[in-house]
This record gives sequence, C-alpha cells and structure tokens, in this order.
Amino acid sequence: MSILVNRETRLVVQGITGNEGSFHTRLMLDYGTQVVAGVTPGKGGEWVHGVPVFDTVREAVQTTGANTSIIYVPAPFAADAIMEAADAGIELIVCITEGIPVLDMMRACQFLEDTDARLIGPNCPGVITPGQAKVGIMPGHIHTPGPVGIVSRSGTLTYEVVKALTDRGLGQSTAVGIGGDPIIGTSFVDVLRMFENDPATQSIVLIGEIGGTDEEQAARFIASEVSKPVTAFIAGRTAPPGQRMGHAGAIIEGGEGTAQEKIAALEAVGIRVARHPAEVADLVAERL
Amino acid sequence: MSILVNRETRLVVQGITGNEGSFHTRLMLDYGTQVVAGVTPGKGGEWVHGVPVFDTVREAVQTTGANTSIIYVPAPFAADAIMEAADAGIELIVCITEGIPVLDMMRACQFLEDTDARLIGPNCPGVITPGQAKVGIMPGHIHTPGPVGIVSRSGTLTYEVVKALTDRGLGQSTAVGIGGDPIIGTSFVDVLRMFENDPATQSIVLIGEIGGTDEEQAARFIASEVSKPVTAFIAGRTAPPGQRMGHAGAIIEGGEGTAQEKIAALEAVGIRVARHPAEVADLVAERL
Amino acid sequence: MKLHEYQSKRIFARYGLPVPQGNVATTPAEARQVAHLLGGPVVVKAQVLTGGRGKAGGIKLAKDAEETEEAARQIIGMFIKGLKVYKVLIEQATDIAQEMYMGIVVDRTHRKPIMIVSAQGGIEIEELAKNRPEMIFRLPIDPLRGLMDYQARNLAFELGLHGGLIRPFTAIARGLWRVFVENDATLAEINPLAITSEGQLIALDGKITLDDNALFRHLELNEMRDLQGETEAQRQARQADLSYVKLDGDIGCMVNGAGLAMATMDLVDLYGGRPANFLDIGGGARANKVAAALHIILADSDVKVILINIFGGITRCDEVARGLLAAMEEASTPVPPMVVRLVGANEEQGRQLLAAANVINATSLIEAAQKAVELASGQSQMQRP
Amino acid sequence: MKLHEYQSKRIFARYGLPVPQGNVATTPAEARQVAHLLGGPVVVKAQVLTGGRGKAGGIKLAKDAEETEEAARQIIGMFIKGLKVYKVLIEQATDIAQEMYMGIVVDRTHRKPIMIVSAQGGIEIEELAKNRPEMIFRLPIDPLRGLMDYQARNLAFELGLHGGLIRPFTAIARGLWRVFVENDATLAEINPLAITSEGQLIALDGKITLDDNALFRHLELNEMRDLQGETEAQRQARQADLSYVKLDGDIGCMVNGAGLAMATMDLVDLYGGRPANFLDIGGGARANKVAAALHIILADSDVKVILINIFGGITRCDEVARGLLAAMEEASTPVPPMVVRLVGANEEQGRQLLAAANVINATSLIEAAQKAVELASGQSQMQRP
Repeated sequence: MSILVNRETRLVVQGITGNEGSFHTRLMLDYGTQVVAGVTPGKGGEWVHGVPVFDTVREAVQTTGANTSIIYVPAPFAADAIMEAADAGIELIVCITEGIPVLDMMRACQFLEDTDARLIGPNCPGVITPGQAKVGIMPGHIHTPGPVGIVSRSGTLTYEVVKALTDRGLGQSTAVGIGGDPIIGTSFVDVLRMFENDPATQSIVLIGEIGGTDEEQAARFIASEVSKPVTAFIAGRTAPPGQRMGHAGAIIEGGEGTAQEKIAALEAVGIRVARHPAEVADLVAERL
Repeated sequence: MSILVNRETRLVVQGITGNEGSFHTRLMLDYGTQVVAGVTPGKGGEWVHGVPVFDTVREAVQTTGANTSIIYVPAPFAADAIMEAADAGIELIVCITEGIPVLDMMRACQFLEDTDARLIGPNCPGVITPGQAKVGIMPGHIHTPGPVGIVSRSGTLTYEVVKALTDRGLGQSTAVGIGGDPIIGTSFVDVLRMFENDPATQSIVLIGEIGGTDEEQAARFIASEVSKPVTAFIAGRTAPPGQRMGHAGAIIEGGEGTAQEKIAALEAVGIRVARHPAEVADLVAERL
Repeated sequence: MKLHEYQSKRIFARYGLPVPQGNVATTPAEARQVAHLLGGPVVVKAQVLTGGRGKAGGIKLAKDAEETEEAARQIIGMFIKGLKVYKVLIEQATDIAQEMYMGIVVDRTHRKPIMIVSAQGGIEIEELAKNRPEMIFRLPIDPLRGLMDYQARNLAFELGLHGGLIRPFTAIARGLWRVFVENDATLAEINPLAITSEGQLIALDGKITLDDNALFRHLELNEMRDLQGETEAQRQARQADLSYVKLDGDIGCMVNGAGLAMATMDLVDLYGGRPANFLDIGGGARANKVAAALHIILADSDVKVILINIFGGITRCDEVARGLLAAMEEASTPVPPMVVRLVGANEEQGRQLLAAANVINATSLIEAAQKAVELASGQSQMQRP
Repeated sequence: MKLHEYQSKRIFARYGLPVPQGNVATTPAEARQVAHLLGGPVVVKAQVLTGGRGKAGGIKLAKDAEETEEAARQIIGMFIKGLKVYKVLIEQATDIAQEMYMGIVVDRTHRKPIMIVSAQGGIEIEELAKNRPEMIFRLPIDPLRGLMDYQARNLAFELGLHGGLIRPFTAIARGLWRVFVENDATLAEINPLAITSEGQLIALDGKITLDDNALFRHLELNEMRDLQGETEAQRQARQADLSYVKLDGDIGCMVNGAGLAMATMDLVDLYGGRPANFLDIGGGARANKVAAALHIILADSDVKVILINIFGGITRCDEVARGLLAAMEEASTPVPPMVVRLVGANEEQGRQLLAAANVINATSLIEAAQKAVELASGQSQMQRP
C-alpha cells in the first residue's frame, strides 16, 4: 500500500515536449512509472521516449486511460493546464511548475472544487512511492520502500531528510511534496489523513517552513485524528519577518507564520520537532 | 394542495419601498398573502403597510422566517437581488422585473445552480394559488379556487384565459407566469412536473407564444410524463420572423420558434390547442 | 439592436480580432478615395441589416479605385429585402483557403452563452445545422467564469486545426467571448472566419446583436444605432417606449401585454381580417403613452379600422380612455372606425369617458375582433365601388 | 512587489476610488509648488515602503506652501526603519469624522481572496484582529465569479453604515476588488477609509502589493518598481533570478532550494554562528547563475566565511563547482574561507573540479555548518588582536 501514486498510476505528462517535461519523462520511465501519454497542444501525433503525444488531455485520457497528470507547463499557462486536466476527468494532478500567479491558482482551486480531481502543488517536487511510481522531479535513487510517510512544503530539504532516513535503513511508504506556494491544492492535513488511513505507513514525517498557518492546522489535526507517530521539522527559525524566503509562500506576515509559533504548536500536542534534517531520522527511529 | 405558493408562504418583498413594490404589497396583503418583510437597502427600520423593512434579505430571513421572495427591483439591479435572495436561503424567488439584461440573467441562473432556490420569471406576473396566496401582480379577483393548473409565458393573456375559466365556473389550483424573457428560471417542463404531482390539479392549461423551443420540450415531456389532460394556447400565429414581439423572448429566429411549429408539436402528442383564449375554457371543460 | 458589419468589425478590432483593412463610404466618391488609400483589389459591401446581400448584388469585387467607385454607385441607394443601402464597406480583398464559422449565441434552454464553431463557414449556420449537424461543435460557457483557454483550444482541435493555427484560433475565440460579454451582446458571429492562402486567420464578415435591455450601461454603443434605417413610426415607438411592429394588414391594433397583443392579432386573422401592426403599450401605461400609441396607428395610411383591447389590471381603463380621447382630439386626419374592448380595473369609468366619443364598444375579445374584421371588410368594399 | 502610497492611490483613482487631490515631490521646491497649486492646508507624507511613518516624523501637516516646503525639507532624505525617503506626497488635508478599514488579501487556508472590513481603521489591521476581533468582518470572494453587489452592500450594513453611505461604500468595495483582480495584487488595502465631516468616503491611505509572478502580464506596473530603494545586491539578485535576503551575520550562505537554505541558516544558528544572508540558487542552476550568486556574497563586506550547501538533483554539482571557480577567479577582493558540501548528481566531478581550489570539503550538512561556524569565530578572534 501507499498513497496517491502506485503501480496502477497511469500518467499523462502535460508539457511533455518541453525541456523539463521531456527530461523528467525519461527519468520517470526509468524509475518504472507507467507514463502512458503526453500532451502538448499542436504536437499531437509525435512521440517522446516512446510515449505518444496528444493535443488535449481529454484525448489522452480517452485513448490511454490516464488517471494521473503531471504538469511541466510554463507558469503563464499552468493554471489552465490544471483546469484542463480536471475537466478531462484526471483524478490526481501533480503540478511541478513554479511561479504561477496567485490569482490563477485561486481560480484553478475554485474550479477544482466542482470536480473530483485532487491537486498536489504547484511549485512542488511531486509524489513518489518508492519501488512503485515516481511522479515528480525528486532523485529516485535516494528513496527506498519502507514504513515512513513524508509530507513536505519543500524540495531539496525533503531529499536531505529522505537521504538521512534511507541511510539509517528507514524506507518510505510515500513522499509527498505539497509545494512552497501560498496557494496549494493539497494541505498537510489532507495528506496526514491519507497517511493515517494507509496501512503501509507506520510513522509520519512532516516538513514545514515559515509562512501561513498550515503547520498549526496540522498540529490540531494530529492531536485529534492521527494515531501514528509524527516527527516534524520546521525550516526558517532564523528567517526575518516581511521577507520572502525563496518560496512564494515562505514569508512571515503581520507577525504570523514564524517557525517558533509552528514549533510551539506542534510540540504543544506532543509532536517531536527535530532541530536539523538529520535529527529527523533519529527521532523517527526511536519510535518505530 | 397547490404548487409553489400557499398559506405557508412567508413572503419578503424586495424593493418594497418603490412605487410598484409598495402598491403590490398592499394588494397582496389584501388578498391574504402573508407578507412578512420588505427589503430596501438603506431603508431598514421603516414600515410599509405594516410590513417591516430590512436592509438585507439575510436580515429579513433571519428575523421573519421568510421563505419566498418577490422582486420589484429595477432592471439594472434585479439580477443581484435574485442572487442576494438565493444566498440568504430563500427557496422560491419570483422576479416581476422586466428588462433585465440577458447576461445578468444567465449569470443569476448559473449562480442559482449551486443553491436550493427556484426562480420564477423574470418579466412575469408571478404565481397565485387562489384563496391562499398571491405572489405577483395579477388581478386577484378574477381567480377562484379549483382544479385547473395554469402555466404561461404571458401576463394579460393569462388573465384573459383565467377570466374565461372562472366565468365558466372552472377554478384554478395555481396559476404560474413563467415570464416572457429568453432566459427564465423555471420552464414549462418544471411546472408541468409540479402540476402532475399536485393532487389538487386535475387539468392543466399551457399558454405559450412564439420564440424558443420551450413549448416543443413541454410537448415531449407531456407525452411521456403527464397523465392529466393538457390544453394549450399558443400566441403569435400571425407574428413575422425576426421581429421581437413585445417580450424579449418572443422572436422567431433562424426559422425557429414559430407558433405553427409549436402547435404542431403539441397536437402531434395529442394535446388540444385552442384557437383563441376563450376556447381554452371550452376545451378544458370538455375533459373535466 | 443589430449592428452593421462595419460596426461589428470595428468592435472586433478593438478586441484584437483580425479584420481586413477597410473603411466605410456613403458616396461613390468617398468609396473611390477609400479604395485608393487601401490600394490593390477590394471588396465593396452594402451595409444593410439583413442577410442575402451577395445574392442581391450588394457585394462586388473591384480591382481598383475606378471600379470601386462604379460598384459603390450601383450599390448605394439600392434596396435589399426592402431596406435601402446608405453605406458601403470597402475592404482589401482576401485570398481565401478555407471558410470556417465561429459564433456565440444565447442558449435559452441551458440558460448559458454557447460558442458554436464549424470548419465550414460562409453559409447560414442554421442551414448547416440542419443539413450537416456533424460539422457543428457547441461549447456551453459558464457565464460567471467565462471561456477558459483550454476550452477554446479543444474547439480548435475539434475542427481539425493544427500547428500555427491553434494559438490564433484560441485568441480569436477568447476575443469573441470578450466582445460578447463586455458589450452585452446576444449574438457575436464571425462568418466566415477565413484561413487565408498565407495561413492567417481573419474575420471576413461579422455580426453583432446587442441586448437592448443592457444598452443603459453601454451608452457609447447606443450611438451606433442606425437611425437612417428607422421609420418614423419606429422612432416614435422607441421614444414612447412602446413595442411596435408594422405588418401588412389594415386593422390597427393596440393591446396591453405582448401575449395578448399577439392573441388579438391571431384572432383578427382567424376571423379573416389582417392586422396592420403589433402594438403593446406594456403594463401600467398612462394616458400620454396611450395617446402616443394611437398617434402611431393613426399615422399609418394602411389602417382602415382600429381595434383596442385592454385587459385592465396595473393598466387602468380610464387612463387608456383619456389617452385615446386626447389623441383623437389632436388627430389631423379623420379617425377610422374604432372598436374598443375595455375590461378590468376602472372599466366603467373608461367606458363613460368614451361614451361621447365615436367608438364601438365590445365586451369580449371575440366580439371586438369580429366587429373590427367586419368593419374592415366593409371599408374595403366601400372603397371598391 | 510593494507599491508606494502615491502609486497605489494613482491606481485607485484609475478605478474611480475617491482619493484626496495631491501630487508627489522629490525636492522641497517641488513640494512648495504642489502645495501652492492645491491651496489650503495639506498633508506631507514620506513615501517609503514601511509602516510607522507617522511615529517616525514622516507625516506632517502644513497650512500653506511655505510650511509645506519646510516639512518636505525635513522629511526628504530622512531614514525610516532604515529606508531613505526620496519622495513626499502632498495632499489636501481632509476633515475626518470616522476612520474605517477595507482590504483584500489572499486567504491561504481557503484559497480565496478575502475582503476584510472594519468600522475602525487607521491602525494596523493585525493589531485590531488581535485586540478587537469582533470589530472585523471577513468576506471570502469566489475568484472565478468576483464580488457581487449584494455582498459588498451586506458588508456596509455589517459596519452599521446607512443612508447615503451605502452606495459609495459598495462602489468602493467593487472598485477595490477590480484593483485587486485586474492588477494581480496580493494585497489591496485602504486604511483608513475615512468618512469626512461632510459625509463623503475617501481613501486617505492606500497600499498595494503586486504578485511578482504575475508582473509578466502587467508590464506597465513593473515600471513602478522602486529602483532607488533597492540595494546593489538586491538588483543583482533580481537580474540573475536569485532569491536573496541580506541578514546581519557573517557567514555567507549559498544553497539550492528555499527550504534547505533556511534549514542551513538554522543549523548555522544552532551551532552558534550567524548567517549573513539567505540565498537560494533555485533548481537546475547553471554555472553562470552560481557565479552571480557567489559574486553577491563576495561583495558583502560582512561575510567572513562562506558556506555552500548543494543537494544535487536537477542541480548538477559539477555546474555548481564551475560557477564557484569562475566567480573566485574574477574576484577583486580576497575570497574568505569557503566550506563546500556537494552531494547528489555529479558530486564526484564537482569535488574534483574544486580539488585544486582552496575550499574546505564537508560531506554532511552538519559537518559543513560546524566547520563554517568554527572558522567564523576563528576569523573574529583573529581580527580582534
């Protein structure tokens, strides 16, 4: 078992003919992901790494039975690509694109409310279920199957933690990057609920950072709904207020969204918060 | 029994302090309708004919338990008034206003799709259940309780038919004016379904006119779903194509929407179509 | 309110839709001037609010300014389906590879705007819908959300477009949606939407119908109204806020309510008469509006008999009577026989007011229609000795 | 991108929102001129991208042109929270009866724009939210449908407004929504939204923050960027598309990925060091971008030690190494000690490339942070004899 992606995942790559789309299609295929289709409007009929390209997601779904989409479309067109995927009946949409306008994302999320689609991201590394499917841009080889579920707002920081876990012999059920933007399709709480219900996940790692209140909401949710051990790490204790720290969503505004508050909220409900990435693995090991 | 309005109707009048709103509030009260509230933004706290005025529909609903609204708001603001009513939890909205822009109405109808509210009209005389409640501008005294359900796109033409029925001793269960605009909230089919399910209605009169295909759809629906006798009248046999005949919706466009087509569609499924208003009463009487 | 082709295209251009270079002219000399400035071969098109201009000789090709002047001379002043041509549009001729169709209309049944496209254009879309329905693609548009890029793009692929045509097609679809929504149109149509031999998309003909009920928020568009094409009766009706449609019979009708007005006309027809007009005075008309209505009917020389049918309610019969009396008093020509049926609010007062006047009272609509038809045929006989 | 008050108000005015008459000045003489044209008493306001201008003496009343010149002389050139004042806004003084608040922000949790209003304004809304939450009303707005009139009107009544204030309040709310949505703002705020003693509504202060990610479709707004307020490092970072934030420590950091960059800074702090900056080179940075990043750090005279932490993936370690070498070669000042931790894609090549250079390799992030902190404290000791 696992969450979100697995051996049944039939992936369509939106923006497959672009540099990034083509490059990662190769890597996802190498990892063993079932990439069944690509979409680039106007390039229908071409092939990329043996994957057929369609003009529209609708056509790709009808022809190949794709149920999951990954989006490498440039920022100005990405929100439209999300809506196209949802409208075509895609169930899980993973949006890698960084720099999508906030208003576009709010509109896309509103659009998704009337559909059955779930969006992961944008501005995220994607989702990987080690040994089954990689739907994202994370380095596949640092992952190994196992009992730890990971959910994170970050990219390379997650890889750092995953590597520490793997180095310690702690494999992962699924690792989910929910993205670093202020408006994202899936929150910590959404993923925590999935991990709680996933028999393959025995321990959960939550990697947060400054900005917003998603970690605080996660703390409340964990306190009332999660029975599995949760280990957390929050980046940005030294971040100054009012400055955007790389991620569009990583900003302390109006005194809200500091790492200290988030750590306090998590610790208040008994969640252990690591002081640095490697320590996450230590804390997870202690309770497995 | 009856449909849409009855003794339980608790009416809020939107635009109650305007000339038309105030005038018809008096007439509806005289008829015995439970007018529990009025709304005119900025005039909250006033009283009209003993009815308390509120600033917002939300407040009117919360304070008085209003469940039905009638709208006399001027055309530029009427679609907004419809959405306000729906958002405040009103179940039945009757919009009298004429001349609402088509785009406004399409937007309001789209808005209503996500709510539980039903809209009658706009550009309609309203709904009356004789002896119980009058929610509209029709002359109340020409109606009398009885077994005939009436649904019509017209105003005075309906009164003409009602008067003919009443003069012949044929009372009405409910008379519904669905409105003469191209975009209306409730169609013939919607009302026919209600009449079919209403024990008090034994015979149905449908009064159509040129424009659109609502009568054709009604014919198909009657053929498959309506067991009660239906008598029809269609106005506009002599109307030329391409000209708007008073009602914004009464126009033969692209050869579609002629009275002849509608009459043929109705007669094809065995519905008797009167040649003039008074004949409607004769045909109804024959089959009661 | 229907806009002329040249007006529609000006709006198209404002929204970035590609239209041919061109300008409008009201005289052959102006036309020559326009063609001279454009250079090369042009098309000269009658600007008149009806279809079938081509068949009627209202569209001509001209290879230079000389020929343009001659073409304009032939077209300006001609009548097409009864409408006089006052203006011509002169445009650079386009080399057409394919004609497509794109339009947005109001879908009454689904209560939404609907975009209709077809890879076959240049003909009436209703014709195509009847004969080759499989050639037509329809996209309902959420009026609160608008047209999404991917929806427009999907339509392009439905039409079998590819390569460099996808983006411009999508942009045109989005532009046409903006034309529709930002101008409160009830129809916005590009027909044909041509692919030129150079592979460019261009709107060769355009049609916009504006929602009269929304003109209050588009005062600049209101000024596009074609006043030259309006009759005196139409002008008066518009100014008095009356619904008036001229017909070819001899019984002038005045009724309150559109449905009842049509039913009254139908009844006249049923008894063998012919209505001279549709005229709805609306709900709650006051005396001055009624008078204005009667003036319009009185000014119609085809009218031999007048039929007034009022079902009082918001409209009060005494007000109607007062209006009729006022108009009769002011009438400069003899007033034809008038059959009046007043029923409902204040009908007694109304009848009393009219007692002194020379009108024929009727109590039912049937009676009124019968009397009017009888009188009209009598009048006809009297005139034919 | 934050806009100055005067820029925000110009945008407000474009959308029909009422703002005081006024203009901006960069010299006392210009300020005098503006006040002279306005006539009567004015307010002189420092244009600087931070709050607390009033307390800092950046806002002054002046009763005439003379006083305005003097006020401008005092304000222009002053520093408020470390930011230099280059411009003042001179506006007609307003007689205030009540100060309210209206703002639209992005609600991250509900993924919607949210309009916030309060009958109490003129103070920081966060303060008010903490101390008197019952004074604040929130309205989530459907971003596909927009703000409906009735919703805006309902807010007016929530605030206890009545009579002649309802319509202007509703119009301002709708206008502010258009400002927000048509300019891709992430914040659009009127604070205070004043009721004047004559009962008029007016936006006395305004704040707009634009979405940097959406500036590509608002090129005219991009030109409002305050280049005078930008440091050289910020300018270089923006041009190289790097995320850079100056901090007050002495360990310069360069990391790929925002989260990892913050975690690296935190670890430095954990071991007793102080980061000199946040610098994220993003994903897949090529050598020239890495070089640009190192140039920025090298130009920072506070930096005593440099810590490079790269977790390779899309970013290749050899590219990073090449970028570092290039920047070191071009450096005009001595390069401080550099601790480099390279892991992941092409890490071997990266290390080999750096073998010849004078850098300290670390294999783990912890080791790297520790070494950097040790070196920094050593450096400090060395400098204090």
